[in-house]
Amino acid sequence: MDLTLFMYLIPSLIMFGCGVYGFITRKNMIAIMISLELMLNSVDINFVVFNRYLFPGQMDGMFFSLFAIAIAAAETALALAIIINVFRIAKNVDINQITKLKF
Amino acid sequence: MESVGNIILYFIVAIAIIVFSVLTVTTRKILRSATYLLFVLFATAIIYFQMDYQFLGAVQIAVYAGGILVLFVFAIMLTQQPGKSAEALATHRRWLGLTAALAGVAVCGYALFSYAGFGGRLLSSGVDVNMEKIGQFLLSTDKFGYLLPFEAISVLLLACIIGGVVIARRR
Amino acid sequence: MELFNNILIYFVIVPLLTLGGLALCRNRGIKAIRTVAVIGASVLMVLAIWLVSIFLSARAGGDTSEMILRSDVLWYAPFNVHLALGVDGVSVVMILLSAFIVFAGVFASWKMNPLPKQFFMWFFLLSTGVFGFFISIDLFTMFMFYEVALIPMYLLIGVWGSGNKNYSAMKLTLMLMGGSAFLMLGLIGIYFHSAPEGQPLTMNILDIAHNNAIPHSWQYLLFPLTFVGFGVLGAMFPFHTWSPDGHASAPTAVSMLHAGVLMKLGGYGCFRIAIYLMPFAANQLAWIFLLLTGFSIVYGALSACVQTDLKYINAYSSVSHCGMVLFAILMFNTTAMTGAVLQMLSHGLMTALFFALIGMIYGRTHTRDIRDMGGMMHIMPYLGVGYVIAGLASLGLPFLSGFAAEMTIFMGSFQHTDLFHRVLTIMATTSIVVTAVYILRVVAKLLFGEVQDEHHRSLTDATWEERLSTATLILAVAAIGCFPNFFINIISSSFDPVVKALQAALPNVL
Amino acid sequence: MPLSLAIVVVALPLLMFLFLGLVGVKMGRKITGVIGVLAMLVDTVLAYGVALTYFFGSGQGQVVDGVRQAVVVANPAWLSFTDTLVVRMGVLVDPIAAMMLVVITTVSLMVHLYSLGYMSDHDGNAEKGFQRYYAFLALFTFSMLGLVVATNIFQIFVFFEMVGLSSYLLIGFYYSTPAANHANKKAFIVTRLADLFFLLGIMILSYYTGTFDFDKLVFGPTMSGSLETAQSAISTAGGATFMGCSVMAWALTFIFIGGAGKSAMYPLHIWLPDAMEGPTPVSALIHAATMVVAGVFLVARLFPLYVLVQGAMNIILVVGAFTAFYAAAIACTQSDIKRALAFSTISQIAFMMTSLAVSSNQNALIEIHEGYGLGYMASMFHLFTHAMFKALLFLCAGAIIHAVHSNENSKMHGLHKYMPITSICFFIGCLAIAGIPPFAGFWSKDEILVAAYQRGLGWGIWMSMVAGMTAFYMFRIYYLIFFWKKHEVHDEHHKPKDQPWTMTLPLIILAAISCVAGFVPFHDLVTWDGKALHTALDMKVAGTSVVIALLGIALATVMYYKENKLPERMANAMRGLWTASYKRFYMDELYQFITHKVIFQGICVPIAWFDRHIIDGFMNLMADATNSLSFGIRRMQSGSIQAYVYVYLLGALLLGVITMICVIF
Amino acid sequence: MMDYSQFLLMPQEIGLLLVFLLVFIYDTFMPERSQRYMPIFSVIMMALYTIYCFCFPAGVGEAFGGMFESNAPTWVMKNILNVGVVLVLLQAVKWTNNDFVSVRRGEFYELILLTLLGMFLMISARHFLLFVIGLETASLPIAALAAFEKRYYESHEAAAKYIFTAIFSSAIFLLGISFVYGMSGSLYFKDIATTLIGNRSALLIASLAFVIAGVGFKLSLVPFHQWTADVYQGAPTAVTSYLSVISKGAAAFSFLVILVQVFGSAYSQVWEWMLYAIIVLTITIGNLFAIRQRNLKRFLAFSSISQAGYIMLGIIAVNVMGMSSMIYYVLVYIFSNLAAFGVIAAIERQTGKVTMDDYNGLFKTNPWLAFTMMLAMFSLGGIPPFAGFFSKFFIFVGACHQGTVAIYILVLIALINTIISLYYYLLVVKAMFLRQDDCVIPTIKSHWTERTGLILCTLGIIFIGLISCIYAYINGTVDAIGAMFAAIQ
Repeated sequence: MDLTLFMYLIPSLIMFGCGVYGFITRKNMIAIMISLELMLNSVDINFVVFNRYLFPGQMDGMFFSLFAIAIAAAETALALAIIINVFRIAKNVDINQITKLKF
Repeated sequence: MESVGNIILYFIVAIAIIVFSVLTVTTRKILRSATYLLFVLFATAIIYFQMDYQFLGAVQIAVYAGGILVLFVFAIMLTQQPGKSAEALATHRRWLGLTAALAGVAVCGYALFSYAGFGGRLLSSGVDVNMEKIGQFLLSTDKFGYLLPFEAISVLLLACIIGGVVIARRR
Repeated sequence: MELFNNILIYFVIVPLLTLGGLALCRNRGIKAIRTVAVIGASVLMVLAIWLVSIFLSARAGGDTSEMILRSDVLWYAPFNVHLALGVDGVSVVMILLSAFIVFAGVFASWKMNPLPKQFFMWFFLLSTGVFGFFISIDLFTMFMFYEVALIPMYLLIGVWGSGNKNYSAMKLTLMLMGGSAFLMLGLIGIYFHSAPEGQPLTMNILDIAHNNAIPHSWQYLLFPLTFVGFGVLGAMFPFHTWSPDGHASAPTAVSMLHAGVLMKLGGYGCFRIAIYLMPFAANQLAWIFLLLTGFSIVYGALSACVQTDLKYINAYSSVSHCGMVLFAILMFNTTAMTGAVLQMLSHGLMTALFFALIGMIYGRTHTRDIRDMGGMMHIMPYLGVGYVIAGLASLGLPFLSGFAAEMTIFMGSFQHTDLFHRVLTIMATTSIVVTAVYILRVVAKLLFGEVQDEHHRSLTDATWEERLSTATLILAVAAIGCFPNFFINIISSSFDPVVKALQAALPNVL
Repeated sequence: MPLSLAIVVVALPLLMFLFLGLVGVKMGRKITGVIGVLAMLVDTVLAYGVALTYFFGSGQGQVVDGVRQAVVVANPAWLSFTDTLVVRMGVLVDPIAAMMLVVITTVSLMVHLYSLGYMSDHDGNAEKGFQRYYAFLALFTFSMLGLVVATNIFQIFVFFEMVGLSSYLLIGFYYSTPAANHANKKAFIVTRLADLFFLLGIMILSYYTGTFDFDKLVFGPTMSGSLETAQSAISTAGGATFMGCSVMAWALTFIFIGGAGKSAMYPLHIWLPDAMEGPTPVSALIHAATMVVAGVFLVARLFPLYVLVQGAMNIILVVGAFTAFYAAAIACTQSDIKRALAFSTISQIAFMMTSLAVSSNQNALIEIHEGYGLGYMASMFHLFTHAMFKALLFLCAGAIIHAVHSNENSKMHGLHKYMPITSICFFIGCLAIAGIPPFAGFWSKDEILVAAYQRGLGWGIWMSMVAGMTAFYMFRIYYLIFFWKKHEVHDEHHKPKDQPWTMTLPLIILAAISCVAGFVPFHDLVTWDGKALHTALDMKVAGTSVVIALLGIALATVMYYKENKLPERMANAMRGLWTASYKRFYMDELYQFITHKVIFQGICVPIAWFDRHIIDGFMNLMADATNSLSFGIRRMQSGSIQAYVYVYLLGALLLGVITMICVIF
Repeated sequence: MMDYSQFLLMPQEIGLLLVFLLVFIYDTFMPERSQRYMPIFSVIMMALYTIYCFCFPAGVGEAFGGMFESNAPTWVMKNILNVGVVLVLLQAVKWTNNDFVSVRRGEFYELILLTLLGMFLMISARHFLLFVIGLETASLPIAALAAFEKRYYESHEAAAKYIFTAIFSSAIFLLGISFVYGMSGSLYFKDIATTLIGNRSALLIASLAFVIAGVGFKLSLVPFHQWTADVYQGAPTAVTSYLSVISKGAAAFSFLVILVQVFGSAYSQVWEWMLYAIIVLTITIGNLFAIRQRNLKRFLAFSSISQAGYIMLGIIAVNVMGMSSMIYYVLVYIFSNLAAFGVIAAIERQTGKVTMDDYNGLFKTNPWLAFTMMLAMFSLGGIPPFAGFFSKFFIFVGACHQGTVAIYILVLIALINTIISLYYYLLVVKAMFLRQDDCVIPTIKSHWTERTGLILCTLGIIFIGLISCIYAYINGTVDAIGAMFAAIQ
């Protein structure tokens, strides 16, 4: 049995799907952030796998993942800060609460 | 032909990723969710190791598992409210999420699996990914050098720091 | 600057200077405001008359070029947009018309209140657009001035209007802008087919016409766009509904300028752009628009018969008369087209006169419903006589402008060899009876008969500025009616290129 | 006297109009009237001078080889449609134009003079609007003169409109009264409808012949009526037909309809009785003597064409003959004297039309026999005499109305004692119209009857019968006004009496003319081809017509001279007929129905509704639809991030999937 | 290996970084009493820097192995953004000096400058990693800026909505890039373009869809737009104006670069139609939503959505004319929209009123503000002789230059939509000029900085269109890189 490219893409895809599912279904904003982490993580896997399987000569994919992790960290930090801020003013982290601006 | 150990490792990792991903987004307890995420991240790191990108795997563990997840836990602690540890899901929301996720997976899956260029590629051996190379690429200004993004991301991080300061200030 | 040696540019500069002068006036300095406005309007009038004399002497001097007083300054090089000026007979008379109406309009809005300064500023912006449109021969600048002329309407009606003004102003603006949306696409399409393969594209109307490079398939697409685009402003059925509401709500001078000049932009554009540049499609598709316009002539007249608001009557009458303009333009022969321009002149002047008088009457009685009025001839004989004259001009009495125009149209249209066109002409001709019906109905109800409201007895006749305003228009109406050949001589030669292009496009027509 | 003075004859009233209209209103009332009269006097003198010069003067070359030629005095271009179709404002003097100059100026002068008195109250103070009145009279005179001297058919059309306008203005002189207000509208619109056909006729005619000018349509190279020219004009049409008839027949019929409108031929006559709401002198001038004969003049002008186009001529014949009878029948029962006179006018004009129409001949070109053109001459003759005596009758009626302040003959009766001069003048007028020799009407009517008999016995008998009716109804009116019974005087201080000299003098002058006008040698002077016509009094016809007229007068005398029950009994005996006649055979009601119920309620109102609710409604609907769509989709912006993301993701996926489907499959 | 002279190709970025540092130093180290001059200081520095950039054009060429490109259009685009930022900062001066935000005003200016730097990177990036970093730099701090008005709940909600959507969209975008990488093996635009020639696979289409979604988020194209209105409404007005013009302009330019340079070979049949659908939806939906808005900021949000659709017309044109028209459109849009936001900000700062009904009768009390607002509305609605007319006309011409009938139909749809847009722009004019109200906004005295900003905007609105050399210059610069459209298939 060979470990083909696709075999690594499948878990990555499912991870992405789970992220999407989580984003749309969770009520807790932190849980939503967690879902987003799943999505970002799955993209990293894609890059690495593509790099390693298809274009092993260069390390573009690897570097991209490297930077993407950093970006994800920055995003998460900022997002969590905002969530906490919202918590301070709204006293909870329920995403359904922040729908005052609409229509 | 892959070594059996690799294959077994792969299956363990794959199943772990799938199972814990699902658990991450389905569990009702937020802290558990964070924990499952940790497992997913670890499993991802293992894939990186398997791909011979040890540096990346290390970064994954250090930054993600070590940094981000701690942030999450802090955030969870800060926003924890007594008696409100569990969240209930509205059913229609679940259907929405399911359709979106499935549609996304289906479209991406079809696109990926129908692409002719990916078929039957195997892991090539003998790729040397050592730290020295990584360091040189990271600070090179030539093609495939990453000095500029390296500088740029510092700006990004600085911006995020300032942003964090703005948000975190009481007033 | 070579441009400033051309008298034409001053038709844009003078209103703009007036605008600037008005801006310098104090808000309450009504005297200064009036003075500036009158000076501006008078200068325009003098310029227009001078222009006519220049034109006549040029033609008499053997200048047979299609346009005279040409100037050309490159503006937007990437699109080959030029500030290209030039006039032929049609533009000359349209400029004359505009100058007259601006002049009369200033006096008609003498007592404009509130915010007279702002009113006159918008008013002169509008006239800038109008004059700019008539002097330009570049598609882009034409279109620009066209829209410049449209938008002040919104505020002029919205702020200074009466009745359901918000609704009317919005409706008018949106419908006209809708028309100009079609127009814009049409113009862009023309631009991209303006020159044969390999030659630089151009926006200059004359060049496009001479290149005659628009493929037939594209003409089918672009002709309706441009024609409808201008047709909306020309109150073509079924895009005329802005006109009754808009006119009913507009203040006097705005109604005058709008019905008098702006609606003419539509007819002018139809022939100068739609027909001249796309003669093939014009020949092929004319029948559709002939049916529409022919219908709207009778339709507008019949609708006018049952209206009770003075301005609505006039608006529907405008639908009928402007329908006649487009109808005649679509007949594609020099006589009918000349008639169309005469009709533009005539309709412009007499409608302006009508609206001026209606405004003056309304300013006194505060009603425009003819059922509430009567016997005005006793009370305000000057206005009454003016109204009768306007009415007679409208129903086409000889020695007033309407007759010469309508007869030229009917005679010209009937010269068409095609039976279809002649039958349509006969249909259109019936409007002269219906016009008589509604005009006389109004005159009888409004001016004659018993005084309906005893309060009206204490009303006064026209003031001096009102007299001046109306007298100017009446004189112009009579001048056209008495000396039509003078105008026909100016106008008719301008149609030779258009008719030639039409003939070349389809040799078996005409 | 040079013929070019004809220009002055035409222009002078125009100047007077402008002067009186612009300056006169600032002047005193009486003075403007006097100025108007004097100007008209000058104009009349000039017109007579021109006419006399034309007919009898020498050295101007009007008669060449026994043919009296038309003279074009001036012919400037006014409105150029194309190179060939040019409307000119010319002055043409030919027999009928010269004759009309005389008629118009004469009657106009009389009316001008008469109005000085008529338009004043009993103390001699001029009415309000006096200046306006004189201005309008001058305008009318100008328009009518312009019409008759026209050099082309379009000029006639132009002045048709102008006389229509003047008529409108003068009928509506008392614009405060609803009746006048209504009547002038009606007059204008009905004649406008006719003018529409006139215009169509001109359009067709000019399209096929390529000209408006009479010298290309009807005048030969000798500048007199010429069948050859007409034939060549017709042949340029090349035998084109429309719906089975030749285009020339259409054109000429339409042109006739135009004339019929002005001349109040059935069924376009309905405006004329109502037009009597105007001041009576106006009725005399416009609605009896001059404007209403414009139609006759028009047909006469195009006579050679009509001669050649049989179909159109037959229509004229039928319409004319019918109208003559129809109007006479109505005139027999009217109680309003002006209306009765109006119907009389209609009937008499129909006489003229018929007279023109009987001239035609199946083989006109082939055999031009001696009597050919008699109808034409008779028609013009009758036009001339009728203008005089009908103006006389109207002016008399005006004097009576001025005296008793009513139009109804029930308010009159027995005025002979109070107004002897008026009575005599009226009597002369009645004799003239009844055709009693030697008064003017006899001569002209006799020629008409001769022409009718020449055309066919049936036509002759028919017209003779109408002539008899004419005598009857005229004397009925006369008796009812001046005799019947004693006048009831309501106010001793204001007894009816003969009017001041300004009003009486015109009566006397016109009565005198009515006496002698029959002796004017029309057959020498006014013929269609300019050649003198040799006629002799046909004693058979003359005799019978006099007998018939006398019978009519006798019947009227029996019935109406003294108060008796006979008229009532006769009316009761023929109740239906009498009422129908009194109600003018319900034509007004029919028109009322068509205009108000069918056109106004049935077409205009629905169209206006359609415009507001369907066309405009559609535009509003689009706006409303956009608005409500905007309201409807606002739920899309639910405020929930997850919904946003859902839309975002599905949007992206959909975009991809649809493109995949399009590109790959 | 290490050739630092390549940094010389990016003088604008480095200059901006310098300005940032100066501002940062001022903010951090200057004494408290001189802190209130900090906004003015930043404005002046930024203005000086902008003038400097105008005077000294950046060099033309590629740096870092083709990762970064500097050429005339990028230089122009960055300058345009600089001008916009100067105006934004100028209008914000008074606001940042109020008691509630003065503590954080330094951060405001710093973040604005840093995000601008991110946008510069987006514009010049010819490598996806650099592009992503630029994109994130340009978008993440805006969440912090949106949360700037801490006293208002809306500000926080806006920030939360923004950050979540932004991260989600960046995830989608990264997924798309990963697919591209999988197909081509490179992240350099040029390399990708050469390997993608003739590629019509489902993967390419999917990746294109995701890339469009990712950038479409920044441009707020429908259906990636829904955050826009909420964020615009909730964020402080200064931030909203920045978000609506500057970041949109940068995104539009880089969007064009990506689509043309990377996916140029997949134009016909693939992203042509994707954009087609998006443009139709964007313009229409934006307009439909805008009709009913009462809050002016929210109203301008939807208006900006539909404006983005018009900007896209310049991209779908794929020719020099379209691109230069697009840049020009952004320039005009900056002036028009900033004029509108300037008026809103000035009024909001003093009265706190932002709904259209509050503006009833504004002309009576504040004629100049009302006049400026009217000009802005006319310009946005494309009324001559204001600049908006020219930009709209040119962008339509540019689109039609593409030549197919389909594009004509697209332009027709856009034109019909201009009628709707005119309707709602006129609603504002109507409120100010036609309506009367009892509680009219009192006459307010605007700060000189606000006034200067508004006057500059007004001058821009009036003269940018009439002075033809501006467009001609842009066109000339784009002409220089016209070769890149040759790859379009």
